[in-house]
Amino acid sequence: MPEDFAAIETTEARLAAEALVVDVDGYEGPLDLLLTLARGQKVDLRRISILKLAEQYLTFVEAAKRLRIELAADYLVMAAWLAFLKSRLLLPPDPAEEGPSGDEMAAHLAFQLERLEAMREAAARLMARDQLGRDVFARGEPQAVTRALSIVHTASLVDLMRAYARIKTKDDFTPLHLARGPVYTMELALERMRGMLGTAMDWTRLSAWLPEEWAVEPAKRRSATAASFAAALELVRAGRLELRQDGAFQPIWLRPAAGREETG
Amino acid sequence: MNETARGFFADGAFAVPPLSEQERMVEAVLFASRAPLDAREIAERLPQGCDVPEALAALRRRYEGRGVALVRVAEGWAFRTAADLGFLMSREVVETRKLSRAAIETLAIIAYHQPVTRAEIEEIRGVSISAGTIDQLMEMGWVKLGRRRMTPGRPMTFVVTQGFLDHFGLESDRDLPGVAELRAAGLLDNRPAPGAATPQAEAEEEAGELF
Amino acid sequence: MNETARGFFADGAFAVPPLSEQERMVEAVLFASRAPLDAREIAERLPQGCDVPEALAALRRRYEGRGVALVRVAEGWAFRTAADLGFLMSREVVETRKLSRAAIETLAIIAYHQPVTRAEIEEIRGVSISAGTIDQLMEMGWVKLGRRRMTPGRPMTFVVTQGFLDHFGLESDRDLPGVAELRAAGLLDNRPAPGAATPQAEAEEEAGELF
Repeated sequence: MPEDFAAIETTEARLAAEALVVDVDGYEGPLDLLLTLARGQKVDLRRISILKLAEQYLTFVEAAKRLRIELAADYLVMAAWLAFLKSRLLLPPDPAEEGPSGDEMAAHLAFQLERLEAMREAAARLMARDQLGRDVFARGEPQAVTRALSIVHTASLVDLMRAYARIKTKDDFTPLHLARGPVYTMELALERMRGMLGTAMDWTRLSAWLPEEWAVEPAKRRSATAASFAAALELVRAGRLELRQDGAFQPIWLRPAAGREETG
Repeated sequence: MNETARGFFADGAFAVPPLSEQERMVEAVLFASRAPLDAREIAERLPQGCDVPEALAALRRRYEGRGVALVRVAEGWAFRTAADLGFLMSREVVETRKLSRAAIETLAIIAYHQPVTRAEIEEIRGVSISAGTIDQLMEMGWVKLGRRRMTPGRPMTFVVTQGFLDHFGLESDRDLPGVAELRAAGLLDNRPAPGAATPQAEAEEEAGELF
Repeated sequence: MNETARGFFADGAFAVPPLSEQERMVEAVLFASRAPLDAREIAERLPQGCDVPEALAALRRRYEGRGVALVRVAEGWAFRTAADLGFLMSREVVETRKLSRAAIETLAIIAYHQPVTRAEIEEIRGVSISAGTIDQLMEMGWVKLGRRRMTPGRPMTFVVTQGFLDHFGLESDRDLPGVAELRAAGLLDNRPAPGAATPQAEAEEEAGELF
């Protein structure tokens, strides 16, 4: 194995390769590795020897394989591509051959390396700038802008018509239920009249026994009158009330049954 | 870093910056601070030996008559908008909102049935109307009071205004499409529209009106 | 209210305040805001007829060499502490999450190559972008989506934001350090690999696949 490393041209590259062998994970992919190797050539990236670079990379991959270090697929793809590039660079160009020349491919790789290097430098310069919140500061206590909010409500004619349509069609869609008119039940009348028995002394017209809120509107008055009359009959049956009517369609008079005990 | 700053830092940590520089420093510190700072707190941030009261006085004079002023706030110092420019700190924001369902229905009933009493509107809608609904329509200038109804209690009636007709692009209230036309336009066939209003929102709206 | 202010408000809403007064107003409005405001936003808050660019120019001159400076950020303007006084504000330093090398490089590539697609960023860095890198930059408010590229697949592009320019004290993306030299050296070109399908051919190929 040492003899393989001896093949590496310079000590520098060898050291770089060794470093790489132990720390492949430290490199973000083959391009990153190539850039590191290229920097080892200590020349302007535009005058880099791609051939030398390819050899360095292939040596690295070879060494890594022997050390049984797992290499990600893209490292191997790059190795294959560089081997191909190397053959193109070394062999005299074959005019019959299709595709880009070795020089074109090499130029593009050099461009990629230079561009990556340039972006790394740009990133470093960017991060070295004065940064807001670190070197430069905004007003610490900004004054809130109070907003006087005025709300304008609006509606269109279609909204208006839809609304009216909705009201007009509401009945069509409500589930069927029997409309129940205002009904004063006999139970209610009975309860009310039992309560009044103590205070009423003499003959009083049935209409005076009706609750006030049921005495005005005709429909309600009818309901309350009927319920109260039925209740009165019930109370008469119980012996608690006396009832008289002087003739057909004459007023009905009621009074508590004096001195008579409830017989049940 | 400007020349002055470089100068006194190069000279060593104990060189006191000139007063004009101290003033700049107080200016920057107060500007960036999240709360007013008193003289002691300012001094703690400045290089040693600075005359903070002097720098504050100079800074205060410099901002006299400017758009912001260096003012005393409780025990501390802070920059504040000049009192006469306070009006710049409020912004009028006009927001357009859709009329609520209760309001648009009430408006529609008034438009189609005018003059109409409150009780009649409630009868047609089937729910009671909250006090704010008619007020809102009147405030918007779309509804006004009509004549009192010559019935017991002499209830007020409501009618729509010229402003209402203008807004909805109607020549007169007779131009309102009739129910037959609404049906022809497909507006009456709209089932109580899913999507028009979520049942949840509707329920809440009506509940709000009822109670 | 000072005399000048009283004067022009008493004269009616349409009197344009004198330039010195406009400058005060712009000063007040910008001092109160943490984020940069552009000329239109400032004009909206000032009385009608104000010459905001003129007032801004006068204001910028007035603050030259002071502890705070009026700086331009893309279309906006903001007051910021002078860069040489940053050391005084150690208590105001906002601790930010440290960016990974990948994130910093990705940010630089987006800034210098914008609008740029994810594939292009990967091509430049030679590795795929790990999930979360661009998200992080977007979360920090430094990167946002640009227009879709009008090529097959209509890939999204990324651009830097005003917040990015504000953070790094750049007036515009033309002020990125070394951008002119990089452009002149052709290092910002999108140069396809030789032998790789031309974008046109690729487009046709992909289109064929799609339809």
